[in-house]
Amino acid sequence: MSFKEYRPNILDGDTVVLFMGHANMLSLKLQKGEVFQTKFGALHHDDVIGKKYGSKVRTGKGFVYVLHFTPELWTLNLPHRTQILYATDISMVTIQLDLKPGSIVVESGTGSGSLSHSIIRAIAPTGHLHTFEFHEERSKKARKEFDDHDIGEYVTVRHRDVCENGFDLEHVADAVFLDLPRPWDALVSAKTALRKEGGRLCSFSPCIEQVQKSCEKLRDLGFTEIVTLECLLRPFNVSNVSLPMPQMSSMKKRKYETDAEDCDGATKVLKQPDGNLKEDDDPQKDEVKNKGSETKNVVKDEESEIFNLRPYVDSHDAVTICGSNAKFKTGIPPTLMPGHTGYLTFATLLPYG
Amino acid sequence: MSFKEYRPNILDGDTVVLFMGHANMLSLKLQKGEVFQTKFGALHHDDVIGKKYGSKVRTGKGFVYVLHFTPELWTLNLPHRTQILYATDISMVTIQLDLKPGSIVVESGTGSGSLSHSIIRAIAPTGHLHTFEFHEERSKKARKEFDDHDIGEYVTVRHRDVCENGFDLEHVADAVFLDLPRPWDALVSAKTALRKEGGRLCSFSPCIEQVQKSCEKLRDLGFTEIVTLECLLRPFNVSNVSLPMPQMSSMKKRKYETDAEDCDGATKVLKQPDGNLKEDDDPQKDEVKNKGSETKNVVKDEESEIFNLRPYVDSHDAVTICGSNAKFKTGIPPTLMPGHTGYLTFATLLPYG
Amino acid sequence: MASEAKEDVRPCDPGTSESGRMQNSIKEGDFVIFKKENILKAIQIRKNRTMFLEKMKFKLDGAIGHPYGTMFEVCNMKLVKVERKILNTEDATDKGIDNRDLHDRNLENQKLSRDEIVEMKKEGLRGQEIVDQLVENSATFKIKTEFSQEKYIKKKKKKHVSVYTILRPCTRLISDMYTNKGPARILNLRIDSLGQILSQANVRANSRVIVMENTLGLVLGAVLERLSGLGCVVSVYSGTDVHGSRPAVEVFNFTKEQLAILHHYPLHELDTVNTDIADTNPQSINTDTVTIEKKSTDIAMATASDVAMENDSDKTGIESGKDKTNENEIIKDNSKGDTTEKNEAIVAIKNTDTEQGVTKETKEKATNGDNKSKRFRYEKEEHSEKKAEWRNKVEETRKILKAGDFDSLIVASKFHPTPIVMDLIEYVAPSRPIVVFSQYKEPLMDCFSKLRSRGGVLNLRLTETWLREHQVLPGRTHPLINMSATGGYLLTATMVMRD
Amino acid sequence: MASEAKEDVRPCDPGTSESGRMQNSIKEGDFVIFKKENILKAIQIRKNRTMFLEKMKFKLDGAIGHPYGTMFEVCNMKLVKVERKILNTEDATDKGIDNRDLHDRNLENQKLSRDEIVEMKKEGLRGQEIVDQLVENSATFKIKTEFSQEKYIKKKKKKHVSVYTILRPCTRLISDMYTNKGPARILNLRIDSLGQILSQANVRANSRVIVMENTLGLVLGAVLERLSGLGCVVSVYSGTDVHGSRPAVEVFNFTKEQLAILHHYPLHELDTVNTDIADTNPQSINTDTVTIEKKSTDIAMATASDVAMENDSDKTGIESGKDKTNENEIIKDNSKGDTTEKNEAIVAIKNTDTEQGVTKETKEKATNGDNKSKRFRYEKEEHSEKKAEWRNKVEETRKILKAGDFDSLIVASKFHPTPIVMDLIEYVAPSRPIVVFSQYKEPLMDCFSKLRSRGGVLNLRLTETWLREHQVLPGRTHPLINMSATGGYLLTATMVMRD
Repeated sequence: MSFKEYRPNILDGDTVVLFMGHANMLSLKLQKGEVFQTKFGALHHDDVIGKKYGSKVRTGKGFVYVLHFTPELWTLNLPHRTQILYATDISMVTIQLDLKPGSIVVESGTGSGSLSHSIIRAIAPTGHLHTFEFHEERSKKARKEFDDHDIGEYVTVRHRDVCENGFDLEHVADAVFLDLPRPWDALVSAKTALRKEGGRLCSFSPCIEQVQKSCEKLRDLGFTEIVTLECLLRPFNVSNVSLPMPQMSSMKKRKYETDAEDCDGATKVLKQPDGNLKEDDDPQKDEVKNKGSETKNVVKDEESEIFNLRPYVDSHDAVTICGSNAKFKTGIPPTLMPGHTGYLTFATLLPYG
Repeated sequence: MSFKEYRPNILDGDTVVLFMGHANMLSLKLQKGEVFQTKFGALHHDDVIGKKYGSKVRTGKGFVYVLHFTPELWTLNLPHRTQILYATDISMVTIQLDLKPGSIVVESGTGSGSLSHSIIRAIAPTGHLHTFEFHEERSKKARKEFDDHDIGEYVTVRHRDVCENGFDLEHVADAVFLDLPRPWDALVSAKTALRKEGGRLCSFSPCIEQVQKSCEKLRDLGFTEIVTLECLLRPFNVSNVSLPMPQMSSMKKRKYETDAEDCDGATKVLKQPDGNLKEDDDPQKDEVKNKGSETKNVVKDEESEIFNLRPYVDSHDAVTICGSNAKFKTGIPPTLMPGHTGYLTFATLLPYG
Repeated sequence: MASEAKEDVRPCDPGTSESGRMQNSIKEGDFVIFKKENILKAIQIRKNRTMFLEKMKFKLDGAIGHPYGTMFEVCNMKLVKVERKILNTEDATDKGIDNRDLHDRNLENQKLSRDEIVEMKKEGLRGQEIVDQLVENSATFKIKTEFSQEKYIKKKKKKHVSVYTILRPCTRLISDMYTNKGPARILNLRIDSLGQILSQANVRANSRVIVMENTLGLVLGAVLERLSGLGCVVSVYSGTDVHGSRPAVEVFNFTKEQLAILHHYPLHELDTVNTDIADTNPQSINTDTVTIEKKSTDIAMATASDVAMENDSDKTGIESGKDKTNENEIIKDNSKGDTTEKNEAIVAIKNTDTEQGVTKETKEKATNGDNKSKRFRYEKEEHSEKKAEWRNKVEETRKILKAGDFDSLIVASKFHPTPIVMDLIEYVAPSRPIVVFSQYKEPLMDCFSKLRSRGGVLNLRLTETWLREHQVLPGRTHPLINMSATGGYLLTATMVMRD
Repeated sequence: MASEAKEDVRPCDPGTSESGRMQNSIKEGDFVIFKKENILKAIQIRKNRTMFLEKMKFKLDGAIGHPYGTMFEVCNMKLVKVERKILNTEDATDKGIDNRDLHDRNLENQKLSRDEIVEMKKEGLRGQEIVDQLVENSATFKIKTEFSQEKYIKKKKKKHVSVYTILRPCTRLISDMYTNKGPARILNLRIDSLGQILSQANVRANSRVIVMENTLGLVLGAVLERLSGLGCVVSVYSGTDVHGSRPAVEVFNFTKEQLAILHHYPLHELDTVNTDIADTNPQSINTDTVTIEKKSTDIAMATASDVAMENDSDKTGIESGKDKTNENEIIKDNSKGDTTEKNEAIVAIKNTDTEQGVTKETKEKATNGDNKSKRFRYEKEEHSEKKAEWRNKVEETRKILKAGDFDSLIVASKFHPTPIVMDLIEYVAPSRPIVVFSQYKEPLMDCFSKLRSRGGVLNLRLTETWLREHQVLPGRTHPLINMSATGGYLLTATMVMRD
């Protein structure tokens, strides 16, 4: 396993993702001869080693998929040493900091390394990440993780309180990322770390008061294009919904019922596949259920017909009537979604000096 | 015209809404013998007077609809003396302040009376609104408007700086609404205005700093259930969209083209109606166009078929293929939507004393 | 900046008038709302009635006579008034985020065991006393920072102090109650959407409103609250709602006079509103043979209604598979009971935290105690009489509906709304608003197109709203880390005369 | 809180290494971005080239040799370097709201007439000097509050000081450029969606990526930027894009080496990627008769491609009626020109504020000057040669595609994506991500269902993102009063082995 490149076959010692349904993944380090207990029974490491990444592997009572890690999957499955940044914010940081191979980036704090993996992905193999962590323990664990993940060469991990002691870097960085309780204390040193030819800076803060102080300091230091953004992910559960047609006449009732038989094929109720792992598992299902807010009338999309181009004349209807039901495909948002992670403040340092 | 009740026929002296397409409405006070120039030609007031509300009236080159005012239409067409609250926030304020007939409400400032009309709608005929305005001119205009609108009896308009001099009301109100630059200065007096049996309070502020100060003061004064909300309206332009199918084979091309002829009827391009006023005018169209961001491939929904319950077997498809096009109905959000109006802070005063 | 301002005090200023005000104290028979942060439960106050709340069991008697807004603690299975000062668990509590600097969470070192705490509760110790004991027995409390001490106390209070504020029900609180419990049962209708329905439909005193809803009565009750006994409401109900019953409406504590403006009309008779037969012989419509005896028609109708109900339920069952919802069972249960029973059902909805639990408890209630015999008597004696009464009321409502010229139409239905809307707009006067709510966008897009094709409808608009709540605390202000991702969709429009 | 911390400096730390860095100064031939607040325009620097921007006309020569990030003012039709201190129109400007206390807006009482100001500009007065004159001649400036004075100056500067920062193009700026200009032309792909595409598709150096896009090259350019010449990109293009040209890609200033990893493949040949014929005789596929002479096949193919293009355009014309978009015309224009011409087209896109204007100017350019004869020559001499070259490249790409095992698939197409996705996923290796973007939700719902039916796809997810910008100013912090209501929808998934 490597975060530098995909490897086709799973090797002894690799850390892999076991996929057992969405929101049901875990990270496993393989070791010859070992056995791991999943909720679907025992998984023999030896059954995994040597297989291609993306393979389906038998467990005692079912099967799991074994996936190659990506920074996104890592973010979902990493050991939390701190609060972490998630994929939506990470992708915004990466694109807004203009990261590309060759970029020199400064990050503080390293935290659980969630963002670090994505930064390294964007800047390798010619760039370099200088990441700073206040806690020694975390800093050591991050160092080890980067090495284990085959990306150690692209990152320098420093244990250092940057608010107190600065970054100790002079005009080397193309971009600086700050996730600190008091980011404004690190801004002078951040400016020094940025190249004189200019660069980009991002500060992530959960509270608006932190943002206010940071923006003021950024303006004082001559940063321009200071922009504060929030980015929220709204997922949709794609479902086939059948709403009953209203029975607006006692007379018409029987007719509807007869009609209904004609289109039973299109209104199958979800059947569980034989295995425990449903390949058609969809993002929100589990969550929605747990929160007791499952909406009614939802038939899972289980159409078995293969893809075909079927000409059909009257085609613009969002809803079609089938017997006593109105049927349509829709994307149902979950009851709850992330409402806030933090404010992302970006700024540009133009060339100077 | 009255904001107290609907009147079936349009009378001389009524102020009415002329509807000439969405986002193209205006307010007109009728006077026998007068002529008003619309962009569709002259409208003779005499052609309007005596008609039923909701009638279509000829103008020189077309026609307009004449509508009865509601508080929502008023909010869209009132003379702006200040920044105003719009319908989305207003409906939130009304429901969160527990307004109903009989409620005694205090409002400051009166501003352009946008919210006042909705408050009065909710509390009449047994409740009363005490509204306070800092500017004498505005206060007088509001008084006259309420009288003209047949709701004068439900409202007391006071010209007064409530931050300086308080509301001068003791334990009479069920609810207080504040839209002031420094709402915290009015909170002590607002508490005094609320009944000792308790009540609800709302403060509307555009900036978070105002909210922070207000919340602190509310906590100090013993208010509970302090909640700050934002409510944003996202409209959808309902449209029939035809996306081209990709031509993934030079061989299949001719076949697609033949198919396409079968369903031409379903893919009509928008035709302008003969009259100038399109009844199927939809909310965002004008705006979207003006901003130069009209999305392609959108065919307006001009299906002439009347409503019918048509049984159709394969019904769950969101998209149907018609010849060389994929067709579907969708709701297109505008390019721009209101991103912020203000924060609504609500609080409860529980009984005391 | 007029320092002493002129005041335009109107002669009719009712100012401090208290006329028509509701009594301020909790009395027997009132529906009240118990509230503790996000937990809201409605119950009708009855002497000696036992309530279950957060795994506690207690009598309601202690609340009677106290003003609304009073806080009570459960103590020895009774409600005891609490002074507000000693607790303030609610405000100034950080609702999440930025705990990155928190450590040592497991180092509390509490000398009291969980069993000892349970024992203290059994002995009737009040929550505050338990918290005091916990502080006393915490090895680390004294070495905590002031901020940490405060946080510790708040956390413990939240866990051990069961203090509820008893509030007078209103649209906002009833909406909050259903939303916090699981908004699927009210079609994911969020309070901002509900507020917009009322505004956009121009609901006010003296309005004549048609409502077709399946939100357990939340929308209907909200409309009735805004009318307060002035105007007219026709509630169109489907077969599943026996005689149009709506549990949430009960909770509003409407007076008889306020409810007198409410008329029910069955959905499956909409096709016959305008038939001539209905005018001449209102009892005989909706059957194939017109010359049928009155009484038997009534029974046939009633039966048809019941059957329709069961069929509908079955269909729902087929469509949603396992999702046979509890509210149906409760309503069914209600249909066989009297008013008291209905109220019990509402309490039952609120009594447990799991949906499964509701069903179980409701069933227990239905088979237990003296209610059983009551229901039996009712079934025998009042059945046909009630049916006849209901039939007469439907015929009255038919006339009201037929007269048309309604001021607004509100549809918030579990059914596909288009046919309902296309039918009911015929009874709405020109220049009047209609509002259609759905938890799904597609049915409203369909309805939008059909209305546009029909013509005679202006200002067609399909919208959704975003509702975002903020934590506003010194130095810790940010939007809440979770938000509702959907509050449903609204279709609004204005009717006009057709060519 | 280590005051002097241990540092784990790795031996391979490149630290201050400058190897492989781009030159920092603007040079002839560079594409650059002119930026002034929300106005962004891309142009290729050429000596003596005239640029039109905000109704001004000027030469670019003055920029050459200055570092990127330098600010320039237009003065006497030339670019003149400006010190950054004197202007600060951008920050600390209140972007709206809470003007309720503003009055007297029309009382400015400016002695200078509009004509006089125009005259001053003609005379070559710089913006700052004009603002100074305006202040001097304002009757009310001196009696304003300090805050109002500041606001007045900022407003006037914004209007009269035409200062542009010249920036090095990058994905962010190019995305901003198209978005501010009218995001419909890039399918309403907003920067947050673009950022997610790159992340979710796990794009990185040494990746092998298939891209099918109709975002003028924005997505393709962004992918190439993240690869920086390492890896492999197959860009599948439709008939409307002659030889896969993508205007935005030019703006990135990729080196020849960086572009060497880019391969083009025509959409309408996807059906023949795996045919055996292609293996044995790559030149003769896609015709009914296999035994056809090589050269004529090439021409036939090329013609077929051109025809397909025209048919596609026609169809688009039919569907969207009047919406025949400008970018098509520009691209068509490009197809007849050389590289210089293409660049001109990009400038033209940016040169005016109205879509109509673009068309007009482009046409003028196309028919004017010495470019004409160049194009003519090109058409005569290079036509068949280029076609043959192109054909060979397609065959090369066919082999690459056929080899399969790509690391990701990105589709951001103006076509219905399902058939494209269903075809191209066959070339993606297991355990690799795919990302499909659409400005509409429905095509992605369709694609979602089809992928689920197919199987071999995990973690299917349909999402949209909300992007909200905040004004953060002392005492005036709030979200911006306008926000983008949509940035498109994303379907993401992971491929796995099928049973």
